[in-house]
Amino acid sequence: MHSISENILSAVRIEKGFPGTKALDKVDFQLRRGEVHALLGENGAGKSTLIKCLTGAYRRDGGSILLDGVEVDPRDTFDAQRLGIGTVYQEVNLLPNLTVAENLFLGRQPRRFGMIDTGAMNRMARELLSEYELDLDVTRDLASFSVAIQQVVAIARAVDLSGKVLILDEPTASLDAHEVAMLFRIVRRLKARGLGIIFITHFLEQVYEISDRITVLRNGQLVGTRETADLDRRDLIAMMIGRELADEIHSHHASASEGRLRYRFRNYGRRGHIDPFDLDVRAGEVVGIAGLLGSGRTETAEVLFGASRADSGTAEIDGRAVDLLSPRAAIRRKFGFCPEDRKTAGIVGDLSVRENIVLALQARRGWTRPISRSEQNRLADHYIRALDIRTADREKPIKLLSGGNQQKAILARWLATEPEFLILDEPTRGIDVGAHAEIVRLIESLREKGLSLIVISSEIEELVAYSTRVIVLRDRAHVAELDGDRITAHHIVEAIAAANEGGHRDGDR
Amino acid sequence: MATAKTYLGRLLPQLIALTAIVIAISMVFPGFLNLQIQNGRLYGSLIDILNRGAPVVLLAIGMTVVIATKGIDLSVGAVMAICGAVAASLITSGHSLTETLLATLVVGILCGVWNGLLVAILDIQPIIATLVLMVAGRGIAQLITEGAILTFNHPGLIFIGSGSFAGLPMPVIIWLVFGILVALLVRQTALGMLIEAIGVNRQASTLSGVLTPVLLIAAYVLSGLCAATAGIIAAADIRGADANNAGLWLELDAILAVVVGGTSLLGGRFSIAASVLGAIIIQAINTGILLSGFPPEFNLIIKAAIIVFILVLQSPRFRTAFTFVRLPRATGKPTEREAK
Amino acid sequence: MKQKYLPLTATILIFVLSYALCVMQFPNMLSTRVIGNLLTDNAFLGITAVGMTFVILSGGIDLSVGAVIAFTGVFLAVVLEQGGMHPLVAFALVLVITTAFGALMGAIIHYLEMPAFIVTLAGMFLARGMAFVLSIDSVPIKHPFYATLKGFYYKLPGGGRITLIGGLMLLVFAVGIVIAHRTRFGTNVYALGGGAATAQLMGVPVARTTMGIYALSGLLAGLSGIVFSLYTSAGYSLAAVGVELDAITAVVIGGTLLTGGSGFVAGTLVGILIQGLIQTYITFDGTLSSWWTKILIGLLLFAFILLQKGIIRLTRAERQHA
Amino acid sequence: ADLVVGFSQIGSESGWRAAETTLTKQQAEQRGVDLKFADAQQKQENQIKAIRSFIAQGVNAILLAPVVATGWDEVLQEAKDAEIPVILLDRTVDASDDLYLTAVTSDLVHEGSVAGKWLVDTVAGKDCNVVELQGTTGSSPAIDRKKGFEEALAGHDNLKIIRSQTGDFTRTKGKEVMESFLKAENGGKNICALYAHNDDMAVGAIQAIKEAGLKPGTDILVVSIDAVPDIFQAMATGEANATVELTPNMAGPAFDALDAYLKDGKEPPKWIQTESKLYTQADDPMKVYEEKKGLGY
Ligand SMILES: Nc1ncnc2c1ncn2[C@@H]1O[C@H](COP(=O)(O)OP(=O)(O)OP(=O)(O)O)[C@@H](O)[C@H]1O
Ligand SMILES: Nc1ncnc2c1ncn2[C@@H]1O[C@H](COP(=O)(O)OP(=O)(O)OP(=O)(O)O)[C@@H](O)[C@H]1O
Ligand SMILES: [Mg+2]
Ligand SMILES: [Mg+2]
Repeated sequence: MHSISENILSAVRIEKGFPGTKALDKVDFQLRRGEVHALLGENGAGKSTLIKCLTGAYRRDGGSILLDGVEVDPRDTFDAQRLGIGTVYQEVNLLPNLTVAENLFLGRQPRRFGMIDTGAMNRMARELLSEYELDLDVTRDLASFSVAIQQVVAIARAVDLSGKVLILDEPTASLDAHEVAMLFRIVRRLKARGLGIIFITHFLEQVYEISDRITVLRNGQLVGTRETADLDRRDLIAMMIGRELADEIHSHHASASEGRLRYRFRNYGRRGHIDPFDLDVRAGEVVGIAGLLGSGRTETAEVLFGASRADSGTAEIDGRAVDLLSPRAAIRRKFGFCPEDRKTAGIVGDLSVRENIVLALQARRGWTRPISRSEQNRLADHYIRALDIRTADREKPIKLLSGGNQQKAILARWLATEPEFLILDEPTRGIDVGAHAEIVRLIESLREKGLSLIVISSEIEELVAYSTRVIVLRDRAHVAELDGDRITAHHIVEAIAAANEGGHRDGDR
Repeated sequence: MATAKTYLGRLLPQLIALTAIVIAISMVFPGFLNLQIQNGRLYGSLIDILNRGAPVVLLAIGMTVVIATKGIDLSVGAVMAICGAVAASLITSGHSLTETLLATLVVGILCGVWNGLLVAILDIQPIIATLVLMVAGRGIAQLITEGAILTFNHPGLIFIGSGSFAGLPMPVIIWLVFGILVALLVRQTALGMLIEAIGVNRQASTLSGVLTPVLLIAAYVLSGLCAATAGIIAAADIRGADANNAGLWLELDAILAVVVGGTSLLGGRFSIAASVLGAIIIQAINTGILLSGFPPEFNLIIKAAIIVFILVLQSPRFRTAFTFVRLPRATGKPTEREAK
Repeated sequence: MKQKYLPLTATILIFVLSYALCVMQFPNMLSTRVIGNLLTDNAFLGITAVGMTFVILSGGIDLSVGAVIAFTGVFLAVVLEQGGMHPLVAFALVLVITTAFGALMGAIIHYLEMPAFIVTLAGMFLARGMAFVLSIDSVPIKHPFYATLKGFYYKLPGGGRITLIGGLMLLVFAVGIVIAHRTRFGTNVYALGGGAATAQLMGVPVARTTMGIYALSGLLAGLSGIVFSLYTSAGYSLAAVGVELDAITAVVIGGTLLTGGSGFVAGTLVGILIQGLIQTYITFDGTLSSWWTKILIGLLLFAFILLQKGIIRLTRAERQHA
Repeated sequence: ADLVVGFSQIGSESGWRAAETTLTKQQAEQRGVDLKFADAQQKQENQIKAIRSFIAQGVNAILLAPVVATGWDEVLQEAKDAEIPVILLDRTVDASDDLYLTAVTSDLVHEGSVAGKWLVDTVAGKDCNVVELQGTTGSSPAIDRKKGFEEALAGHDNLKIIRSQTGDFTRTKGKEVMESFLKAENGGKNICALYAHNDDMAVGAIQAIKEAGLKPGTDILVVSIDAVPDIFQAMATGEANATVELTPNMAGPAFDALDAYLKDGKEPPKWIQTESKLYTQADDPMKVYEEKKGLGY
């Protein structure tokens, strides 16, 4: 019963090339009124590029765009917004130095006598956010809120802007289940109002939960569009990666480790960031860290790595007291740390993939002992192959890689240092199913090699899969520890929920 | 071989600009390309350009590294004045040439350490941190010379300014050696890459274990050292330390040289060779103006026009517009003019 | 109080403290004369610093303002004395020219993706060069209208005066504050400073805003040039050398980050007053040699920055302990 | 001290200026005057600020070495209203002369013409191509010294200024510009004389001439203005030919006039002109050098 005329947005033979890459090769795409359309594909398939072409953020090389059957040509994102296309781009794309309200209403602030009516703007902002169960001080700078809250604000802004089409490029990557559920409620409401919604994600459960149709891209080409109901998971994955995925993430957790105790943190903490905690990590152990957004997971990781200085407690490695008060000190002890915010703390954008991969190793060796170019090439090629980093070549500036591939390159940076203690903060965020499985496998194999790992993830299933122990955080304190058979999704959720009994969340931490 | 090719490719715009300017000047002034041997050294306008450009070349070498770390060093002109004054006062008070030179270089290094500490440890914005020394430094230089031009007659020190070696004026030899040493230092070790990493993303570099504060300080120290050398040359050239005018506004010329050399003021990728070429281009413009015989009130306008022209030719937009002669709207990136 | 008002508060605090210290040493510094002078003498610097604040907030820099001031003065002197134009017409004309000049630099910065530092440096050469071409001599302006304008002032008890140009500076600051915080343009300026690429994705008209910012800076530099020509009754091509650095310093002392995106127009006013205070103090002291003057200015600049950092850090730490 | 005098100095851009400052301070000390010194860092606005501060402070008199001739009416009027006499040093201003007590200056145009006249007399009718090193573009000494020199040359068709560029009053630029003059004029063979607006540029140029293999003072005549110590050394070795003195002791006559005025109410003449004395190699340059050495040049 869907006819062509029901298409609210259609893109015909969109082409886009970058030097060395054909990011989009004559891609067709149709979005119907009142549907949620999942746009899927591996990292670097061209999803974000397609979005950016549709919204005028990139100039497309060819093809045409029809909105409501009329050919349009948004020249920039402002144009697209005027046409009623609201977009959340990949990575948080708001301005940290503006207030929440200003971010929400940038470019369309309510005015009185030509002046911005700040009072009205703040009121509207509060109203808008109340739909998302957020009660923030909207006059504070966005930067003072957690990544997750920023993400919700970005979504709220896009939804508010979308008169006809809403585009969400991996909006749920840094959200927890609660926020995802809330987002989906809003998406359903918009859908009922007849909007077309494009949804990009790597979480297949979410695809099946919310989407009506699925379009898959691979290597910049259209693989096909299907009704979600008619496409089972295996076929979908096959469409995405062009082959069958060998084995999906196994859901039984790894057996408890017998390795010797290597890392001992006592009363470790930093005032105002994370309450003092005790932590023991054995060789060959993966300690998963679970908790709600802003519960202090990232802060735990940063304190352990010395990225933020611990102001209480002691650290011991193999029974000897050590100080880990700077990243360098930690790296000297064979620590590694993949930060959560890869754009500001991870990638070194203008440098090549090769240089990004060798950076930590080189830093540890010191500047007087340069890694020879051929060795650099070997390392880079090795990890590009091993982690399947999709890049035209190793000399491409890393900022030009797709988000997921950047993440893999940073992982490679640490693997190259052959660490013994690896802290991964959301390592699978924004990574496609195939790569996701690979990273989970990688974590397991690192553990088997005797490494100690700490992994932070918002995906509880994933934590269950590889953790030998799970620590649950609440309000910047370690509140529960699960091991052995108690590591199940159910127990983790329960521990978090117990923590969250009060149900307060104001984001104003 | 492939690297030699990319290397040349990197320098191509600067080489083209320089050639164009040289051709333009020799059309206005035919004797421009003449070179002859006189008093045992090469003599001619081309040599003058290399020779007169020495201070800016040296400053640009240090400035390149500082800019690569996303910094800027406004104090180099003042440091030149300080170091010239120190050298002159030491040599006139009877110290040996070696002592004088070493002490002067140490003073330059101290200036760099000061700037570096402000930037790396106190976390003051580079432009302001170095402004402090820019303002106070000239005062310090004048304090040393008491406002006068401190002249000296030490033949060894004078030789640095106007002597020659292997047919080339000493200043040219010095900056050639300096440039090659610094280029080797940053490219044959890992320094270059680490500095670029800091300039692009200081936080990520620190998290990767790069010793950011030390490298930042080192960059300003190098800049101080270059400025000290430039200061010695400038003083030796006129056989006196002119605290009031030595290096005055040269920091702007040095920054300009770095930018003409294609290094971004936003930090990251840098090329010493390109900056040296940039400095030579600027000196060629200056010398060309002097040779042209226009009245001096036109100097600035001519300079501005030529620089704008070169920069427009180099601008990424202009270049893409030329390589993709197709629709100009089919350019590659979104506006990646990240303002930070 | 919000975190972001900290630098501003710190600056104001420092100003008040140091003024008190000065008055303790030289009671005369409390006279209305000194206060009036502080406004009048810094009027042209203040006006151009407002423009500079916008430029720096957007993450840019404008090195051309000093040269534009000189150009404006020479242009006015030449058209008034040799062209016989009425000053008001000349003012309008020169403001159009400097605004267009600023907008042109903005356009080059945006469309050719060239760094502001260099574009405006070339702009500085060009503007000063144009001033030289118009006249290398300093040209006195004897138009009676100038005398009329200078006749407007408000006499304070104790011999001080709030002059027309001092008042104009305060007005420009007031308007600047309104533009920065109460208009879409103002928010867009902050947005650019927060990240041009992000701002672009969020639909900020980057081209228009960039041109607007530099046009505003050009306009205010022109206005500042008019004020300067009123102040000195002359046009001189070597005037206002290095004013751009003074303006940048004032902006930064006022708590604005050079990386853009954070700061206040009001802070710049305090920055200007602090600089003026330093100078007044040095003159009152009157024992410093030329070089000690420079060294002291540098050291005081350093001390202010350090104090500001210290206050901010202390307050932050306290907050975390609370 | 019972007499407080404010002194607004331009800055310290040259040795000559430093000497003027030194001498002014010396003179004040000798007379027991409390001198309030303000350095304007070459900026007129700073000078105006300084004068206003002096007025606010209530000094007894003000010495002003104006950076530029124009733009002083208002602030001088303020001083007059406050009944503080102002004495101008080394340059006059473009304001009505009842606004200041007197001006102690040399005549910049006259200096240029003294130099020009010396050259005219020295070449004695022979053809001579002159190159000129100007001061900072737009500064009044540059404009006036050029004008005076050209006036002296007028009517002597044997003398021709073939090249004229700015050397910014500095040695470095003087040397650099002279180098280009030499290259542009056939290795210097076309040049018979150099006229520099100050001695510092001449000193730089002399080095350039020597490095080009020519003999300054012989192959190329060198005449300049200021009479700073270093040029006398050059004259002693025959490398420079003549210089016109601009005395840095402007404060002496100024204080004399001020004393007379304050004590007896005696109005000094509006212009106290200092001598523009010509020194040549015949004037025992080493002796003059020794005399001037200690003056803080
Ligand atoms: N500005 C650019 N310049 C050059 N190449 C680019 C640029 N932007 C993207 N690419 C390349 O285009 C391809 C598609 O990237 P895109 O960001 O669209 O992938 P994606 O499907 O969104 O991946 P992910 O799931 O990892 O976000 C990649 O190979 C990437 O390297
Ligand atoms: N008061 C605050 N001031 C500034 N930043 C804050 C404040 N509170 C939280 N943040 C920011 O919010 C982030 C989230 O905090 P935390 O690290 O505790 O969360 P998390 O559990 O890792 O959750 P997630 O990283 O998924 O948001 C922190 O990294 C910190 O940058
Ligand atoms: Mg993407
Ligand atoms: Mg986190």
